[in-house]
Amino acid sequence: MKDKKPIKSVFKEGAITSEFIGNSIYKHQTKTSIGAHNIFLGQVRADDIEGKTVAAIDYTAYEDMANEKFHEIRESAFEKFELTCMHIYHSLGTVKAGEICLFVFVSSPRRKVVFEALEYIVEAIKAHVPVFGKEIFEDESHQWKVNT
Amino acid sequence: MKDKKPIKSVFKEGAITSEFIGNSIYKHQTKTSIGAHNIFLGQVRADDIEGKTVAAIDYTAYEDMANEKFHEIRESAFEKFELTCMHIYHSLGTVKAGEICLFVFVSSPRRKVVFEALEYIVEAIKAHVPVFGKEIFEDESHQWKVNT
Amino acid sequence: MLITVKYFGQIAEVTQKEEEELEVAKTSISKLLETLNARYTDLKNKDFQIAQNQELVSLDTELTGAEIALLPPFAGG
Amino acid sequence: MLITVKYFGQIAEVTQKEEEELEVAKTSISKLLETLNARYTDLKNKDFQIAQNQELVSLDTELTGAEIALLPPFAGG
Repeated sequence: MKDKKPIKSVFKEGAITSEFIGNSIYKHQTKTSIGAHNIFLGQVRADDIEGKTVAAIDYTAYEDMANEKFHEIRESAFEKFELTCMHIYHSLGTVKAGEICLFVFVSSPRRKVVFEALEYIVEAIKAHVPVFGKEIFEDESHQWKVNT
Repeated sequence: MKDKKPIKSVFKEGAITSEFIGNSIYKHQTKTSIGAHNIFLGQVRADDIEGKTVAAIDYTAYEDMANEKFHEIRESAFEKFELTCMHIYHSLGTVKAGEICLFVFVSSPRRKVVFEALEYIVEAIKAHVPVFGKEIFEDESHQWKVNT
Repeated sequence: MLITVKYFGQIAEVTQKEEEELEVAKTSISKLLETLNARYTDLKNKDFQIAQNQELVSLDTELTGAEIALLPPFAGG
Repeated sequence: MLITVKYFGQIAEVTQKEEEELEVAKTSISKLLETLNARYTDLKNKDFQIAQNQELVSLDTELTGAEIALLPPFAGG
Protein backbone atom coordinates (compact mmCIF):
# COMPACT_ATOMS: atom_id res chain seq x y z
CA MET A 1 0.00 0.00 0.00
CA LYS A 2 2.24 2.79 -1.24
CA ASP A 3 0.80 6.25 -1.44
CA LYS A 4 2.39 9.03 -3.42
CA LYS A 5 0.85 11.88 -1.43
CA PRO A 6 3.35 13.73 0.76
CA ILE A 7 3.06 12.25 4.23
CA LYS A 8 2.78 14.55 7.21
CA SER A 9 5.31 13.72 9.91
CA VAL A 10 3.96 12.23 13.10
CA PHE A 11 7.09 13.14 15.04
CA LYS A 12 7.51 16.02 17.44
CA GLU A 13 10.77 17.01 19.06
CA GLY A 14 10.63 16.34 22.82
CA ALA A 15 7.68 15.57 25.08
CA ILE A 16 4.05 16.07 24.08
CA THR A 17 2.60 18.61 26.51
CA SER A 18 -0.78 18.50 28.24
CA GLU A 19 -1.49 21.95 26.72
CA PHE A 20 -0.99 20.52 23.25
CA ILE A 21 -3.38 17.68 24.04
CA GLY A 22 -5.97 20.02 25.59
CA ASN A 23 -5.76 22.28 22.58
CA SER A 24 -6.19 19.35 20.23
CA ILE A 25 -9.36 18.35 22.12
CA TYR A 26 -10.58 21.96 21.94
CA LYS A 27 -10.21 22.04 18.15
CA HIS A 28 -12.66 19.13 17.84
CA GLN A 29 -15.49 21.03 19.45
CA THR A 30 -16.48 22.51 16.09
CA LYS A 31 -16.96 18.99 14.70
CA THR A 32 -20.49 18.44 15.93
CA SER A 33 -21.02 15.07 14.26
CA ILE A 34 -18.60 13.58 16.81
CA GLY A 35 -20.14 11.81 19.81
CA ALA A 36 -17.13 9.99 21.22
CA HIS A 37 -13.40 10.62 21.47
CA ASN A 38 -10.85 8.11 22.69
CA ILE A 39 -7.31 9.14 23.53
CA PHE A 40 -4.28 7.01 24.28
CA LEU A 41 -1.25 8.57 25.95
CA GLY A 42 2.04 6.78 26.40
CA GLN A 43 3.98 8.14 29.38
CA VAL A 44 7.62 7.41 30.22
CA ARG A 45 7.83 5.27 33.36
CA ALA A 46 10.55 5.75 35.97
CA ASP A 47 11.16 1.99 35.99
CA ASP A 48 13.53 0.54 38.53
CA ILE A 49 15.91 -1.85 36.79
CA GLU A 50 18.48 -3.60 38.97
CA GLY A 51 18.59 -0.72 41.40
CA LYS A 52 18.77 2.02 38.78
CA THR A 53 15.90 4.33 37.91
CA VAL A 54 14.93 5.40 34.39
CA ALA A 55 15.17 9.20 34.22
CA ALA A 56 14.27 9.64 30.54
CA ILE A 57 13.97 7.91 27.21
CA ASP A 58 15.85 9.20 24.19
CA TYR A 59 13.78 8.33 21.11
CA THR A 60 15.18 7.92 17.62
CA ALA A 61 13.44 6.57 14.54
CA TYR A 62 13.98 5.45 11.00
CA GLU A 63 11.87 8.48 10.16
CA ASP A 64 10.97 7.90 6.53
CA MET A 65 9.92 4.32 7.11
CA ALA A 66 8.17 5.25 10.37
CA ASN A 67 6.11 8.00 8.74
CA GLU A 68 5.20 5.59 5.94
CA LYS A 69 4.12 2.99 8.54
CA PHE A 70 2.11 5.58 10.49
CA HIS A 71 0.45 6.50 7.21
CA GLU A 72 -0.40 2.87 6.42
CA ILE A 73 -1.81 2.38 9.93
CA ARG A 74 -3.89 5.52 9.49
CA GLU A 75 -5.27 4.46 6.10
CA SER A 76 -6.01 0.98 7.35
CA ALA A 77 -7.82 2.28 10.45
CA PHE A 78 -10.00 4.61 8.35
CA GLU A 79 -10.83 1.63 6.14
CA LYS A 80 -11.74 -0.66 9.04
CA PHE A 81 -13.56 1.80 11.33
CA GLU A 82 -16.06 4.60 10.82
CA LEU A 83 -13.88 7.38 12.17
CA THR A 84 -14.45 11.11 11.86
CA CYS A 85 -10.83 11.90 12.58
CA MET A 86 -7.59 10.46 13.81
CA HIS A 87 -4.36 12.07 15.02
CA ILE A 88 -1.07 10.47 15.97
CA TYR A 89 1.96 12.21 17.49
CA HIS A 90 5.17 10.57 18.66
CA SER A 91 8.14 12.19 20.36
CA LEU A 92 11.71 12.14 19.15
CA GLY A 93 14.64 13.07 21.36
CA THR A 94 14.54 13.21 25.13
CA VAL A 95 11.33 12.60 27.06
CA LYS A 96 11.66 12.60 30.83
CA ALA A 97 9.93 10.16 33.19
CA GLY A 98 6.35 11.34 33.68
CA GLU A 99 6.24 13.07 30.31
CA ILE A 100 4.16 11.94 27.34
CA CYS A 101 5.79 10.39 24.27
CA LEU A 102 2.78 9.08 22.32
CA PHE A 103 -0.61 10.71 21.71
CA VAL A 104 -3.22 8.88 19.66
CA PHE A 105 -6.64 10.51 19.27
CA VAL A 106 -9.63 9.00 17.47
CA SER A 107 -13.16 10.40 17.13
CA SER A 108 -16.39 8.98 15.78
CA PRO A 109 -20.10 9.65 15.92
CA ARG A 110 -20.48 6.56 18.17
CA ARG A 111 -18.49 5.09 20.97
CA LYS A 112 -18.12 1.37 20.12
CA VAL A 113 -15.96 2.25 17.15
CA VAL A 114 -13.45 4.40 19.02
CA PHE A 115 -12.52 1.68 21.51
CA GLU A 116 -11.77 -0.85 18.79
CA ALA A 117 -10.01 1.65 16.57
CA LEU A 118 -7.76 3.08 19.28
CA GLU A 119 -6.52 -0.30 20.47
CA TYR A 120 -5.93 -1.40 16.87
CA ILE A 121 -3.88 1.72 16.14
CA VAL A 122 -1.79 1.62 19.32
CA GLU A 123 -0.97 -2.08 18.90
CA ALA A 124 -0.03 -1.49 15.25
CA ILE A 125 2.27 1.38 16.24
CA LYS A 126 4.01 -0.75 18.88
CA ALA A 127 4.46 -3.65 16.44
CA HIS A 128 5.27 -2.03 13.12
CA VAL A 129 6.81 1.41 13.51
CA PRO A 130 10.63 1.59 13.66
CA VAL A 131 11.08 3.77 16.72
CA PHE A 132 13.91 3.07 19.16
CA GLY A 133 14.12 4.06 22.80
CA LYS A 134 17.27 4.48 24.84
CA GLU A 135 16.37 4.34 28.53
CA ILE A 136 18.68 6.76 30.32
CA PHE A 137 19.21 6.01 34.00
CA GLU A 138 19.76 8.62 36.66
CA ASP A 139 23.49 7.74 36.69
CA GLU A 140 23.60 8.43 32.89
CA SER A 141 24.16 4.79 31.97
CA HIS A 142 21.57 3.40 29.56
CA GLN A 143 19.83 0.35 28.15
CA TRP A 144 17.67 -0.16 25.08
CA LYS A 145 13.92 -0.44 25.53
CA VAL A 146 12.02 -3.29 23.90
CA ASN A 147 8.23 -3.25 23.46
CA THR A 148 6.34 -6.14 25.03
CA MET B 1 -21.77 -3.31 47.62
CA LYS B 2 -22.58 -0.46 49.97
CA ASP B 3 -19.79 1.71 51.19
CA LYS B 4 -20.09 4.04 54.13
CA LYS B 5 -17.32 6.43 53.08
CA PRO B 6 -18.56 9.78 51.86
CA ILE B 7 -18.72 9.57 48.08
CA LYS B 8 -17.20 12.36 46.00
CA SER B 9 -19.61 13.69 43.40
CA VAL B 10 -18.82 12.93 39.80
CA PHE B 11 -21.04 15.73 38.55
CA LYS B 12 -19.93 19.09 37.28
CA GLU B 13 -22.27 21.93 36.35
CA GLY B 14 -22.14 22.54 32.58
CA ALA B 15 -19.66 21.36 29.96
CA ILE B 16 -16.28 19.82 30.77
CA THR B 17 -13.65 22.08 29.21
CA SER B 18 -10.56 21.06 27.28
CA GLU B 19 -8.51 23.10 29.79
CA PHE B 20 -9.88 20.97 32.63
CA ILE B 21 -8.94 17.80 30.74
CA GLY B 22 -5.48 19.11 29.85
CA ASN B 23 -4.90 20.08 33.45
CA SER B 24 -6.00 16.66 34.65
CA ILE B 25 -3.48 15.06 32.28
CA TYR B 26 -0.79 17.44 33.55
CA LYS B 27 -1.39 16.41 37.17
CA HIS B 28 -0.54 12.81 36.28
CA GLN B 29 2.98 13.63 35.19
CA THR B 30 4.24 13.31 38.75
CA LYS B 31 3.00 9.71 38.84
CA THR B 32 5.98 8.08 37.20
CA SER B 33 4.81 4.50 37.60
CA ILE B 34 2.19 5.19 34.92
CA GLY B 35 3.02 4.04 31.40
CA ALA B 36 -0.36 4.35 29.71
CA HIS B 37 -3.38 6.62 29.98
CA ASN B 38 -6.67 6.08 28.20
CA ILE B 39 -9.29 8.80 28.05
CA PHE B 40 -12.88 8.64 26.87
CA LEU B 41 -14.75 11.84 26.08
CA GLY B 42 -18.46 11.98 25.33
CA GLN B 43 -19.32 14.97 23.14
CA VAL B 44 -22.82 16.28 22.40
CA ARG B 45 -23.72 15.64 18.76
CA ALA B 46 -25.70 18.13 16.68
CA ASP B 47 -27.91 15.28 15.45
CA ASP B 48 -30.49 15.98 12.77
CA ILE B 49 -33.79 14.48 13.81
CA GLU B 50 -36.68 14.90 11.39
CA GLY B 51 -35.31 18.15 10.06
CA LYS B 52 -34.46 19.62 13.46
CA THR B 53 -30.94 19.98 14.81
CA VAL B 54 -29.90 19.26 18.39
CA ALA B 55 -28.44 22.48 19.85
CA ALA B 56 -27.73 21.21 23.38
CA ILE B 57 -28.51 18.52 25.90
CA ASP B 58 -29.86 19.42 29.32
CA TYR B 59 -28.64 16.75 31.75
CA THR B 60 -30.36 15.86 35.00
CA ALA B 61 -29.67 12.93 37.30
CA TYR B 62 -30.94 11.04 40.30
CA GLU B 63 -27.80 12.35 41.92
CA ASP B 64 -27.54 10.25 45.07
CA MET B 65 -28.14 7.00 43.22
CA ALA B 66 -25.91 8.10 40.35
CA ASN B 67 -22.98 8.91 42.62
CA GLU B 68 -23.48 5.58 44.37
CA LYS B 69 -23.45 3.79 40.98
CA PHE B 70 -20.36 5.70 39.85
CA HIS B 71 -18.73 4.64 43.10
CA GLU B 72 -19.66 0.98 42.56
CA ILE B 73 -18.32 1.12 39.00
CA ARG B 74 -15.10 2.65 40.30
CA GLU B 75 -14.63 0.01 43.02
CA SER B 76 -15.41 -2.79 40.62
CA ALA B 77 -12.98 -1.47 37.99
CA PHE B 78 -10.18 -1.22 40.57
CA GLU B 79 -10.93 -4.80 41.58
CA LYS B 80 -10.90 -6.14 38.02
CA PHE B 81 -8.01 -4.16 36.55
CA GLU B 82 -4.56 -3.12 37.75
CA LEU B 83 -5.15 0.62 37.60
CA THR B 84 -3.00 3.35 39.09
CA CYS B 85 -5.82 5.85 38.97
CA MET B 86 -9.26 6.53 37.60
CA HIS B 87 -11.31 9.71 37.26
CA ILE B 88 -14.88 10.17 36.11
CA TYR B 89 -16.67 13.48 35.50
CA HIS B 90 -20.18 13.94 34.11
CA SER B 91 -21.97 17.18 33.29
CA LEU B 92 -25.27 18.33 34.71
CA GLY B 93 -27.29 21.15 33.17
CA THR B 94 -26.82 22.47 29.67
CA VAL B 95 -24.07 21.17 27.40
CA LYS B 96 -24.07 22.58 23.89
CA ALA B 97 -23.42 20.59 20.72
CA GLY B 98 -19.66 20.12 20.36
CA GLU B 99 -19.06 20.38 24.10
CA ILE B 100 -17.96 17.53 26.34
CA CYS B 101 -20.34 15.94 28.85
CA LEU B 102 -18.40 12.86 29.99
CA PHE B 103 -14.71 12.49 30.84
CA VAL B 104 -13.37 9.12 31.93
CA PHE B 105 -9.63 8.82 32.57
CA VAL B 106 -7.78 5.62 33.50
CA SER B 107 -4.05 5.09 34.01
CA SER B 108 -1.91 2.02 34.52
CA PRO B 109 1.71 0.94 34.33
CA ARG B 110 0.87 -1.03 31.16
CA ARG B 111 -1.34 -0.42 28.18
CA LYS B 112 -3.40 -3.62 27.78
CA VAL B 113 -5.18 -2.91 31.04
CA VAL B 114 -6.29 0.61 30.21
CA PHE B 115 -8.14 -0.40 27.04
CA GLU B 116 -10.16 -3.06 28.81
CA ALA B 117 -10.80 -0.95 31.87
CA LEU B 118 -11.94 2.15 29.99
CA GLU B 119 -14.46 0.30 27.84
CA TYR B 120 -15.78 -1.55 30.89
CA ILE B 121 -16.26 1.71 32.79
CA VAL B 122 -17.91 3.62 29.94
CA GLU B 123 -20.33 0.77 29.17
CA ALA B 124 -21.22 0.47 32.86
CA ILE B 125 -21.91 4.20 33.08
CA LYS B 126 -24.18 4.10 30.04
CA ALA B 127 -26.07 1.08 31.39
CA HIS B 128 -26.34 1.69 35.12
CA VAL B 129 -26.15 5.35 36.00
CA PRO B 130 -29.46 7.26 36.24
CA VAL B 131 -28.64 10.29 34.13
CA PHE B 132 -31.27 11.79 31.84
CA GLY B 133 -30.72 13.92 28.76
CA LYS B 134 -33.18 16.34 27.23
CA GLU B 135 -32.13 17.07 23.66
CA ILE B 136 -32.96 20.70 22.98
CA PHE B 137 -33.48 21.54 19.32
CA GLU B 138 -32.59 24.85 17.74
CA ASP B 139 -36.30 25.79 17.74
CA GLU B 140 -36.40 25.15 21.53
CA SER B 141 -38.60 22.06 21.23
CA HIS B 142 -37.10 18.94 22.81
CA GLN B 143 -37.00 15.17 22.96
CA TRP B 144 -35.55 12.76 25.50
CA LYS B 145 -32.32 11.00 24.67
CA VAL B 146 -32.01 7.24 25.11
CA ASN B 147 -28.65 5.42 25.24
CA THR B 148 -28.11 2.72 22.63
CA MET C 1 -46.38 4.52 55.93
CA LEU C 2 -44.96 7.70 54.46
CA ILE C 3 -42.82 7.39 51.37
CA THR C 4 -41.14 9.87 49.04
CA VAL C 5 -41.60 9.30 45.32
CA LYS C 6 -39.18 10.98 42.92
CA TYR C 7 -39.77 11.60 39.22
CA PHE C 8 -37.14 12.24 36.58
CA GLY C 9 -36.87 13.32 32.95
CA GLN C 10 -39.97 12.65 30.85
CA ILE C 11 -41.68 11.08 33.87
CA ALA C 12 -41.46 14.41 35.70
CA GLU C 13 -43.04 15.97 32.61
CA VAL C 14 -46.02 13.65 33.07
CA THR C 15 -46.36 14.14 36.82
CA GLN C 16 -45.58 17.87 36.61
CA LYS C 17 -43.50 17.54 39.76
CA GLU C 18 -40.10 16.20 40.74
CA GLU C 19 -41.14 14.54 43.96
CA GLU C 20 -43.97 14.08 46.41
CA GLU C 21 -44.72 12.37 49.69
CA LEU C 22 -47.36 9.66 49.72
CA GLU C 23 -49.04 7.82 52.59
CA VAL C 24 -49.36 4.19 51.48
CA ALA C 25 -50.10 0.77 52.95
CA LYS C 26 -47.14 -1.62 53.25
CA THR C 27 -47.66 -3.30 49.92
CA SER C 28 -45.80 -4.25 46.72
CA ILE C 29 -44.15 -1.99 44.19
CA SER C 30 -46.79 -3.03 41.65
CA LYS C 31 -49.63 -1.87 43.92
CA LEU C 32 -47.90 1.47 44.35
CA LEU C 33 -47.59 1.70 40.60
CA GLU C 34 -51.34 1.14 40.20
CA THR C 35 -51.94 4.07 42.50
CA LEU C 36 -49.56 6.25 40.50
CA ASN C 37 -51.07 5.13 37.17
CA ALA C 38 -54.50 6.17 38.42
CA ARG C 39 -53.19 9.54 39.49
CA TYR C 40 -51.09 10.22 36.35
CA THR C 41 -52.88 8.62 33.43
CA ASP C 42 -50.09 9.27 30.88
CA LEU C 43 -47.66 7.25 32.97
CA LYS C 44 -48.71 3.95 31.40
CA ASN C 45 -47.40 5.12 28.00
CA LYS C 46 -43.96 5.77 29.38
CA ASP C 47 -40.95 3.51 29.64
CA PHE C 48 -39.34 3.54 33.09
CA GLN C 49 -37.67 1.46 35.77
CA ILE C 50 -38.29 1.73 39.48
CA ALA C 51 -35.68 2.20 42.17
CA GLN C 52 -36.29 1.60 45.85
CA ASN C 53 -33.74 3.21 48.13
CA GLN C 54 -31.52 3.76 45.08
CA GLU C 55 -31.54 0.16 43.85
CA LEU C 56 -33.55 -0.99 40.84
CA VAL C 57 -36.37 -3.34 41.84
CA SER C 58 -38.93 -5.51 40.05
CA LEU C 59 -42.68 -5.00 40.30
CA ASP C 60 -43.25 -7.89 42.71
CA THR C 61 -40.78 -6.50 45.21
CA GLU C 62 -42.21 -5.63 48.60
CA LEU C 63 -42.52 -1.91 49.18
CA THR C 64 -40.20 -1.28 52.11
CA GLY C 65 -38.29 1.75 51.08
CA ALA C 66 -38.59 5.29 52.19
CA GLU C 67 -37.54 6.51 48.76
CA ILE C 68 -39.01 5.34 45.47
CA ALA C 69 -37.89 6.75 42.13
CA LEU C 70 -39.37 6.40 38.65
CA LEU C 71 -36.47 6.39 36.21
CA PRO C 72 -36.90 6.83 32.46
CA PRO C 73 -34.26 5.40 30.09
CA PHE C 74 -30.71 6.38 31.04
CA ALA C 75 -28.85 8.75 28.76
CA GLY C 76 -25.53 9.35 30.52
CA GLY C 77 -22.46 10.22 28.51
CA MET D 1 26.14 -1.56 -7.11
CA LEU D 2 26.21 1.21 -4.54
CA ILE D 3 23.86 0.88 -1.58
CA THR D 4 23.27 2.89 1.57
CA VAL D 5 23.13 0.95 4.83
CA LYS D 6 21.51 2.62 7.84
CA TYR D 7 22.03 1.62 11.47
CA PHE D 8 19.72 2.45 14.39
CA GLY D 9 19.67 2.23 18.16
CA GLN D 10 21.97 -0.39 19.66
CA ILE D 11 23.04 -1.45 16.15
CA ALA D 12 24.48 2.03 15.57
CA GLU D 13 26.34 1.60 18.87
CA VAL D 14 28.00 -1.51 17.42
CA THR D 15 28.82 0.01 14.03
CA GLN D 16 29.76 3.38 15.54
CA LYS D 17 28.01 5.08 12.65
CA GLU D 18 24.46 5.81 11.55
CA GLU D 19 24.91 5.04 7.88
CA GLU D 20 27.45 4.24 5.22
CA GLU D 21 27.65 3.58 1.50
CA LEU D 22 28.83 0.17 0.35
CA GLU D 23 29.75 -1.13 -3.09
CA VAL D 24 28.30 -4.67 -3.27
CA ALA D 25 27.59 -7.35 -5.86
CA LYS D 26 23.90 -7.92 -6.70
CA THR D 27 23.32 -10.65 -4.17
CA SER D 28 20.98 -11.69 -1.35
CA ILE D 29 20.31 -9.93 1.93
CA SER D 30 21.98 -12.82 3.76
CA LYS D 31 25.22 -12.35 1.77
CA LEU D 32 25.20 -8.66 2.63
CA LEU D 33 24.71 -9.60 6.25
CA GLU D 34 27.77 -11.87 6.12
CA THR D 35 29.80 -8.92 4.89
CA LEU D 36 28.48 -6.73 7.70
CA ASN D 37 29.06 -9.43 10.33
CA ALA D 38 32.68 -9.68 9.21
CA ARG D 39 33.10 -5.94 9.45
CA TYR D 40 31.27 -5.49 12.80
CA THR D 41 31.91 -8.59 14.87
CA ASP D 42 29.50 -7.67 17.68
CA LEU D 43 26.60 -7.59 15.25
CA LYS D 44 25.97 -11.33 15.55
CA ASN D 45 25.05 -10.91 19.22
CA LYS D 46 22.38 -8.37 18.41
CA ASP D 47 18.70 -8.82 17.67
CA PHE D 48 17.56 -6.93 14.57
CA GLN D 49 15.36 -7.01 11.48
CA ILE D 50 16.35 -5.82 8.03
CA ALA D 51 14.43 -3.38 5.88
CA GLN D 52 15.02 -2.91 2.18
CA ASN D 53 13.61 0.32 0.78
CA GLN D 54 11.63 0.74 4.01
CA GLU D 55 9.95 -2.67 3.96
CA LEU D 56 11.00 -5.53 6.25
CA VAL D 57 12.55 -8.40 4.28
CA SER D 58 13.74 -11.92 5.03
CA LEU D 59 17.33 -13.10 4.67
CA ASP D 60 16.77 -14.93 1.40
CA THR D 61 15.37 -11.84 -0.29
CA GLU D 62 17.33 -10.61 -3.30
CA LEU D 63 19.29 -7.45 -2.63
CA THR D 64 17.76 -4.94 -4.99
CA GLY D 65 17.29 -1.93 -2.85
CA ALA D 66 19.21 1.29 -2.75
CA GLU D 67 18.53 1.60 1.01
CA ILE D 68 19.07 -1.14 3.56
CA ALA D 69 18.42 -0.60 7.28
CA LEU D 70 19.29 -2.71 10.31
CA LEU D 71 16.49 -2.24 12.83
CA PRO D 72 16.77 -3.34 16.46
CA PRO D 73 13.58 -4.13 18.42
CA PHE D 74 10.93 -1.43 18.14
CA ALA D 75 10.16 0.60 21.22
CA GLY D 76 7.60 3.16 20.07
CA GLY D 77 5.11 4.60 22.52
